[in-house]
Amino acid sequence: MIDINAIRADFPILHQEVHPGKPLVFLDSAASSQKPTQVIEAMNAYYRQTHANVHRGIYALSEAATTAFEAARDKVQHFIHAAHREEIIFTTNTTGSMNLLVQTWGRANLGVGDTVILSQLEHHANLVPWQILAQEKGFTIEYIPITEQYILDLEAYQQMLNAGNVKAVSVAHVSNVLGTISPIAEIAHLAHQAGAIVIGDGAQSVPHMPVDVQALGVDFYAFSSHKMCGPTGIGVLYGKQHLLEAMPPWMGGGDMIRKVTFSGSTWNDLPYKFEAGTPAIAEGIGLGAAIDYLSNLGMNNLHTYEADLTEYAHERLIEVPGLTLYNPEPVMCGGVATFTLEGVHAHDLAQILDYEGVAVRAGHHCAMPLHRECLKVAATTRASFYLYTTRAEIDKLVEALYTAKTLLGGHSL
Amino acid sequence: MIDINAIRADFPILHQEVHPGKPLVFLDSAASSQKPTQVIEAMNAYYRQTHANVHRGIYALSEAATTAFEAARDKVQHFIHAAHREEIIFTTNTTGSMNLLVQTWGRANLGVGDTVILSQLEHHANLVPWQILAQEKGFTIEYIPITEQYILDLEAYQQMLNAGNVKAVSVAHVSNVLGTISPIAEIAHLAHQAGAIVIGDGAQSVPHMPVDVQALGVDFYAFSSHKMCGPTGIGVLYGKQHLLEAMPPWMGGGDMIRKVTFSGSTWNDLPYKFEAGTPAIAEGIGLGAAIDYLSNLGMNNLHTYEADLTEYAHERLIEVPGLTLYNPEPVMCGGVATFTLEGVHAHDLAQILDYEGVAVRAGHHCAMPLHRECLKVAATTRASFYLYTTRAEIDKLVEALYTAKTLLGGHSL
Amino acid sequence: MMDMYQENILDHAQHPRNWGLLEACHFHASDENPLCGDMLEVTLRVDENDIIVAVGWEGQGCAISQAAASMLGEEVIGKPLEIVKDYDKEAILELLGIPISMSRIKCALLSLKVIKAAAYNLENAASDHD
Amino acid sequence: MMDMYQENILDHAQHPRNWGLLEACHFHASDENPLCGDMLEVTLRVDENDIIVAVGWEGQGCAISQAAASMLGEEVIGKPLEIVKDYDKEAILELLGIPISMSRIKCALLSLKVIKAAAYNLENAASDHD
Ligand SMILES: Cc1ncc(COP(=O)(O)O)c(C=O)c1O
Ligand SMILES: Cc1ncc(COP(=O)(O)O)c(C=O)c1O
Repeated sequence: MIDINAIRADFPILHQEVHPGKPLVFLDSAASSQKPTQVIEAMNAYYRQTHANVHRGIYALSEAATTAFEAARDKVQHFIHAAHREEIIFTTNTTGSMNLLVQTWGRANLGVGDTVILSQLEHHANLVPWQILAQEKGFTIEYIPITEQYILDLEAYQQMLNAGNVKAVSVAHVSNVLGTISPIAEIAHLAHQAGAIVIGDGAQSVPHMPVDVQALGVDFYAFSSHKMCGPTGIGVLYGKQHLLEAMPPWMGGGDMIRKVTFSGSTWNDLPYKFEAGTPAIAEGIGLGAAIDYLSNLGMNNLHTYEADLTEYAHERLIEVPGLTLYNPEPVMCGGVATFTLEGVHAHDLAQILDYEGVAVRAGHHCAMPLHRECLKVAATTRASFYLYTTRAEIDKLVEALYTAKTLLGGHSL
Repeated sequence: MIDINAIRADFPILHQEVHPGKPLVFLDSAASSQKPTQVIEAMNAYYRQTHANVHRGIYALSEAATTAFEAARDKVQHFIHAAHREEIIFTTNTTGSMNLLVQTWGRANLGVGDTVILSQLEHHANLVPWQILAQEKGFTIEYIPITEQYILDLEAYQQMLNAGNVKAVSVAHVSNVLGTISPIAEIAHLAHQAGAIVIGDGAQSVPHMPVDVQALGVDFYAFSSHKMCGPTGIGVLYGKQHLLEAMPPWMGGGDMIRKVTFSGSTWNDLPYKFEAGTPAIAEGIGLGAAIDYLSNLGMNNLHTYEADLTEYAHERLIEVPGLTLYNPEPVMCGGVATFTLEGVHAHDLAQILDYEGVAVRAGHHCAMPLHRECLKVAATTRASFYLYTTRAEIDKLVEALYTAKTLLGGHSL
Repeated sequence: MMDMYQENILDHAQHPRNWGLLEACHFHASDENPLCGDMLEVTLRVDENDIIVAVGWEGQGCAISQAAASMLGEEVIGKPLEIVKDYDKEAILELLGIPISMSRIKCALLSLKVIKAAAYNLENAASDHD
Repeated sequence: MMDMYQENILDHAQHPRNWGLLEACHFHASDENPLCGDMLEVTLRVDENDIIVAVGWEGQGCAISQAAASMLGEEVIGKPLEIVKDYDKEAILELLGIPISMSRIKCALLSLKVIKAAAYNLENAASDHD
């Protein structure tokens, strides 16, 4: 069970007024979550007591730093149930993971006549890298459409697979805009039957629910530390060992080599082949502390808590006159509520909510084509929840929406 | 002037015993420097009070985070005397900066018949990315040789330029192994006369001396936060605006786009075109605090202090029987002393020094071809100095070398 | 605390002045802020001395961008075209008379960008430099 | 505190046993740790029952890698070739009898890698997996 007061006490940032008399109501965790003291202190202690460059330093600090950093890799492995620690590649964030994958696996495997399937609800991180490579290599990108219930149209997906030549399917496990939780295991199964590999964008799933990459059957999976109580500056690419081994390296430099001569080089073993240069050491340790924190609470508990909040939020929000919700039913929806309010532009809405202390995100949420070409709106407002969010905060959001309506709602712009 | 006691008080990690009765003597700052309280606390405070995702968040925390992060960019700009803030691209580290440059500028500009000039003393970060692209694109790499004084042979360099077709010259401003401070301004001038662009690897210069990229005349310049009192997980690529503008983007994702559709995308302005995804926000703020710290001391003071230390260290070390030093004369040498000790393998030496509390680096220091093909040794031992290093610590190093000799020196292995 | 939503801003946003494109116009431009989706189209008519005699515009977006367009349109009528070319960020912020938060600056400046593009006779506004 | 540099380790490093390659040998292998430059070449001779009757080796590197080679060479003489194939990391650490720090494990294990490669009749040791 989630003890919300104990949890909130762990997050120092939550206890402040953003404007005089307006306590912070932080509803933008999908963009980046807040960090508990345990995570902040782990990095603090690392810099005060243990820091040194890792790998091959023959002295006490360097060995301690290496042990701590590599322990974080083990924690990630167990957290997502990967088969081997070598399958955990540290990157900068989900975006870095996707670009690594596209630039190595993609560059080596995709060409004219091939198809990559994405979906209409993808974040730019799972669109733009593919588009850039497609320009160079000439393969085709297709997008699984979304239905009127804001879920992926799996029939259309099956037809795309049937058309043949599909080499890869890359989709968000949970949409950062719609909240849609997609049936990744099923998507992966169908893709494998068609001979394609499957990549999951786990940026919005790993922080919020138990994830087992082996049970899901994905070949690659990407996520960001900063959305799961961990620090900025680090992310993860999970990949199946035999696929990672067959891939060429991406960045060249220290640590990723076995042997360098003036005429050429050979590569180090996994995971180091993909980790060039001094790693994000403190950030790895911070991510490890975040995983400890989340694991102690239990990802199942957390997911249940958030699911309940989300249902409550949707219920409260649809009561607001003129509000349109862009989410599937709560049972298929991660911890977000995404909406427009008639007569109030999303940016004005966010601004006015901020005056009330309520922090939400307004815009296209890095999913511009979804907004313009599917939802047919330029911008939505998104409130997103996490383990420290309360029902009272959702009530404040609703209250602030009425304030905004009063101020601006009369003006249809 | 440098008040060494005040400085040492700022670095909590220095005040510990690594083994019972053996206080830490940290002589591995060239691998990664320690961090002052001011830097640790800046990140701590950020996570406790201000964290939110940056750019386009319409609420108080996000605006405060954006302001703090972008202020760090201004600090970097002024620290290295760049003409425009748009010329400062945040990356992961020097390695990330070099790979960005090679994969964008290099991929767009290099082909069969072209030559890129590196040098024999380069770190793998300035070798391997070029080698990987050369394999794909078929251009030629040449290496400026080093003389017996461990400096670059500029006559040989001029001949390479004369041979024509040189598109780029990329060299370390300060060698991480030899300490050699290379005349980058002269190298740049000659390269520009030959129509080539110039890239400086500033990993070992920016932390230790005043750097003015405009005065040096370099087109690109790369360095790492973690070697200059800043956090891990962030680095910088400086580039001249017109060159950066002409380059294609590298990673695709959020923030680096102007407009995304299902059929293609257009790019954001500098510097964001090269910064895909959620940036290393806390790390940027930490780097900004590190720059404040270094600027308050004064880079000239720091350089003078280190130069004096280095001279003292070289003097003391060459007294040790059987020790060979691999550095140019102190006036052309950054804060390192690199050596072998007859009859004692570098790894045994580092291990025994560690037992005495002295942390040094042993190996090829990510410059394997320099060791194997020029110095003709598999490994050297490197002691490197920074603003918190004392003469007493150098004395301890020398003492510990005698201990190692007594233990192992009789055995010629 | 609703500093940015002063009554006159709301009034301009609600009752935009000079709304509607001019059929007969000498200058015309349109642009958008792709990141937020705000769009604006502006037409200008001048007399034989290049004094602006009429402004007509249409757009869609947040209250700030629309109010700024309305206020700027009123402001430039009767002024020489050349003067419009000299308008800068500070001029707009002064015109609006409210504290604009960092993340909304682009909203406030869209109309300036488009009206300048029109004055310089660029069919599309110059590319969007932050 | 010089835990790793016990007298017997130094003795083996200083006076390596079975130094020098066998001219007549049944098995032979060599390898290096590219990251530290340690190198080792091993030759083995067996009798008609595949019992190891002679070991000869040469190498260069740190005291730990050389002492380990010397000690392992002594250890396997008189043992069936098959048994050598079963030696693992723990066996070597026990043989050395000293606490090996994480960064030196590769030094300690190089001789095991090469002697196994020889026993399996691989001309070069298997590629260097951390
Ligand atoms: C000269 C030089 N270049 C590049 C690097 C690579 O730096 P990083 O590992 O921070 O990318 C280093 C650090 O070891 C260096 O000393
Ligand atoms: C679904 C999804 N994918 C990718 C990303 C990109 O994450 P990051 O900016 O950490 O790389 C995000 C975060 O906004 C996301 O929600």
